[in-house]
Amino acid sequence: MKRTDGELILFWTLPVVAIIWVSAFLLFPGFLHPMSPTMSAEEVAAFYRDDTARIRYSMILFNWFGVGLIPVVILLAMQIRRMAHRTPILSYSLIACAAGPPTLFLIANMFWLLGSFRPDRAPELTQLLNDLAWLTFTVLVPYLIAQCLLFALAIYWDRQEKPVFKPWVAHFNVLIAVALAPAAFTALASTGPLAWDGLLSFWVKNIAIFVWIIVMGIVLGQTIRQQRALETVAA
Amino acid sequence: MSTTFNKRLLIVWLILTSMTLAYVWIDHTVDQNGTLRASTVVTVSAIVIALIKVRIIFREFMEVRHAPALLCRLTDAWVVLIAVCLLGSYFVGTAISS
Amino acid sequence: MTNLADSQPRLEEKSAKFVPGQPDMWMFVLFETLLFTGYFSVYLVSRTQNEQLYLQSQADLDLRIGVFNTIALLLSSWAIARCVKASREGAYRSALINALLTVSFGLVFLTSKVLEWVKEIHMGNTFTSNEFFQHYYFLTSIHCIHVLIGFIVLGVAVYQLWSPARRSQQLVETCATYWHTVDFLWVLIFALLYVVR
Amino acid sequence: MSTSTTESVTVPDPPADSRVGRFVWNLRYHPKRELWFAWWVMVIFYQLYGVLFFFVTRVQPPPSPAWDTPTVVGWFDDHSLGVRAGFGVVFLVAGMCAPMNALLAYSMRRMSVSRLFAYSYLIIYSLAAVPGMLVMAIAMTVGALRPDRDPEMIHWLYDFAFLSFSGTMGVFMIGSLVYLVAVLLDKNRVFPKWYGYLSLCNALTEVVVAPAWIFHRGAFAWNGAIAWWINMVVFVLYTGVFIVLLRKLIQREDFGTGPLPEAVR
Repeated sequence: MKRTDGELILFWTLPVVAIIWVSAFLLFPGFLHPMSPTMSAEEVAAFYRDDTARIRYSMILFNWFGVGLIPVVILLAMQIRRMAHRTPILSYSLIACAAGPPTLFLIANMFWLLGSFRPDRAPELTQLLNDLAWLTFTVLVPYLIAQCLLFALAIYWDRQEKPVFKPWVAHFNVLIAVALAPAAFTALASTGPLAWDGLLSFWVKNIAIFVWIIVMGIVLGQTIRQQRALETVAA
Repeated sequence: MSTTFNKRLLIVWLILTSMTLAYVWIDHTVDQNGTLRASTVVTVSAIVIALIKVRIIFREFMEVRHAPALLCRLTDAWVVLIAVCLLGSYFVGTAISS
Repeated sequence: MTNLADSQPRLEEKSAKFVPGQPDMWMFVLFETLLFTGYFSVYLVSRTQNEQLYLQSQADLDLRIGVFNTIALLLSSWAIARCVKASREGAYRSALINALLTVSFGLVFLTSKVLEWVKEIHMGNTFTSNEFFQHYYFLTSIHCIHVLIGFIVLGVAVYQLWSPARRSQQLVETCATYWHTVDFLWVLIFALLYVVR
Repeated sequence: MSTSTTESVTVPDPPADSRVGRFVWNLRYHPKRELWFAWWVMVIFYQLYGVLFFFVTRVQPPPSPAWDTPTVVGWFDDHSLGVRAGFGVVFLVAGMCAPMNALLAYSMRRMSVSRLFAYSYLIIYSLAAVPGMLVMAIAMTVGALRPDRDPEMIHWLYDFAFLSFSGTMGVFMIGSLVYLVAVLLDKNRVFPKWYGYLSLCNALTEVVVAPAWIFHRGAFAWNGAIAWWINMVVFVLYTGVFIVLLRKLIQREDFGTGPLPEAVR
């Protein structure tokens, strides 16, 4: 019997974090339906005035659990170390990516909370905070893209009889990276699919993140279980 | 054995210090009643004296004297380079401003 | 006895040519000098654009303090040069004393520098006062940072000289080369800030 | 610990005829593929960085901090599309920093120093990209987003962007110092000592840039002769040097084709 090293505890925080994220996402009044970049300063100010409570509580929730994904990324980095690579470069790369998205998300989170802190602020200022929040939230993709692509590359290079992950996991990660990419260009349009409330920048990006968490959670769970079974046999 | 070296270092130090003190004399020649006046002669001589001191430090204190020719040339080239840059920027700057 | 045996080839090399310290440190010295030359050139050009302001501000500097600073650093440079010679001859006790002397002269320089800053600030001349004092505080403080790094470097030299187990002549020479650089950079800064008209 | 330590899939010989074939073979089977991948990512990232910051967004060399508000608003009007598209690409590719920093950290793992150095450097430099680059990109993009915004706010975003970019100092300074100590202590001669000393020069540029937080004009402002131009020379030189040195490091590495080293796991 392997002694308790806490790996599974950290892994099982993932569904909890996912549920909290979904609840906070639904609680925030600006996500369903997403706020349009074409809203006037008055409209934005009215939004913060009318929905102050829901904005505050949902964002406080996000602030608490925004970093929840880091253990999972580190678990992936640990799995990369089991792969048939000659250097630790790719696992280092994943570690280097881990803190990026939560940091950017927390910046966005703070701007939202700031906007709701004094809803009677001049509408122009509230709009500025709102712009900063939405833009930061939408463009937090660079590290997620890098993470997916690097992880896919790690799997492609894992040439051994029993690779740690199956090849479809790599293809899936590339697909997610492609789905996340358009959001980087959200500033080019204030209407249409690229705008931050649009099909590509909002729906495709956020659904991709959600699907990635579900799928990678299941895959990672299976891999850890197999690894533990193997280690028990070996020991 | 070491006395010759030490004597040489002491002489070098004395030269460097007296060159530093020479600045005080230069300083007194140009100022009138505490008012500072612009002077190309003072500027150029201050820079030149400083560079001579730098070269002495290179040669004696930093022992470039005993170093291979490459390092000797390189440090000398550097002294010239600094001289060109400093005097160049002074004269070019003066030419632009007037 | 081992010390003597070790130092013997080194003494014979005296007449032969050698690079003092790591050649790598020389690259640093030359590059850093180039950077400072850049700072100096910017200073001299800005100076010529507004000569009256620079001259008036310069009147607030005390040349005597500058001369004292320079002599203190020259003394420290002299001491570290003696230290290198002594350690090359195996006279480690004398080398150590000279290294510690270097540190003390360095501290004298640092103290007088800080006192001068305090005096200038009391006279109302701060970093944001005017262009001359921007350059004055910038050049003196970036040099001061080099002096502080120099104390770490001298610490390495003292550490090397302390125990018979270490005593790498190359490292001592490397440290000395760094310290001399701090010295001659100050010689240039002194001339440019205090004397140039 | 691990179950299989050998690369049991047989490796075919590299094709000799076509360049594309060789490239694909290198990509799949070359023993140093991970290192070369990270190295090329680094080279391409710096190329992109240069093109995006100097030519597309035109934020480098930086415009003046002394401008009045209408001039700043005018600047945003002129560069609006370049800023939004250029920083869009920045948001897309900023993740390339990760393999780059991983390679730099790996070079420290080859040195005879504690692994503390590699991990500290990795974390410091990964963090650095957010205040040092992405915050600027966000502030600039928001500034270009609404030309009809209150000019004072656009001016604030302008200051925020350039000051966060130039004024993020400590992470790069401490990171370079970590590298410096690692290189100087290293007994494996992974990098020459002069590179360590050059790291000190790079660390000092971050001291030199500090007055950018204070001055609106002159040599020490964020576009000044000392705070920007001289620093840029050092930065470009330093970057060029470590790219070349890392290339040599990778060329020197000899993994052979045998069993995988246990150490990397």
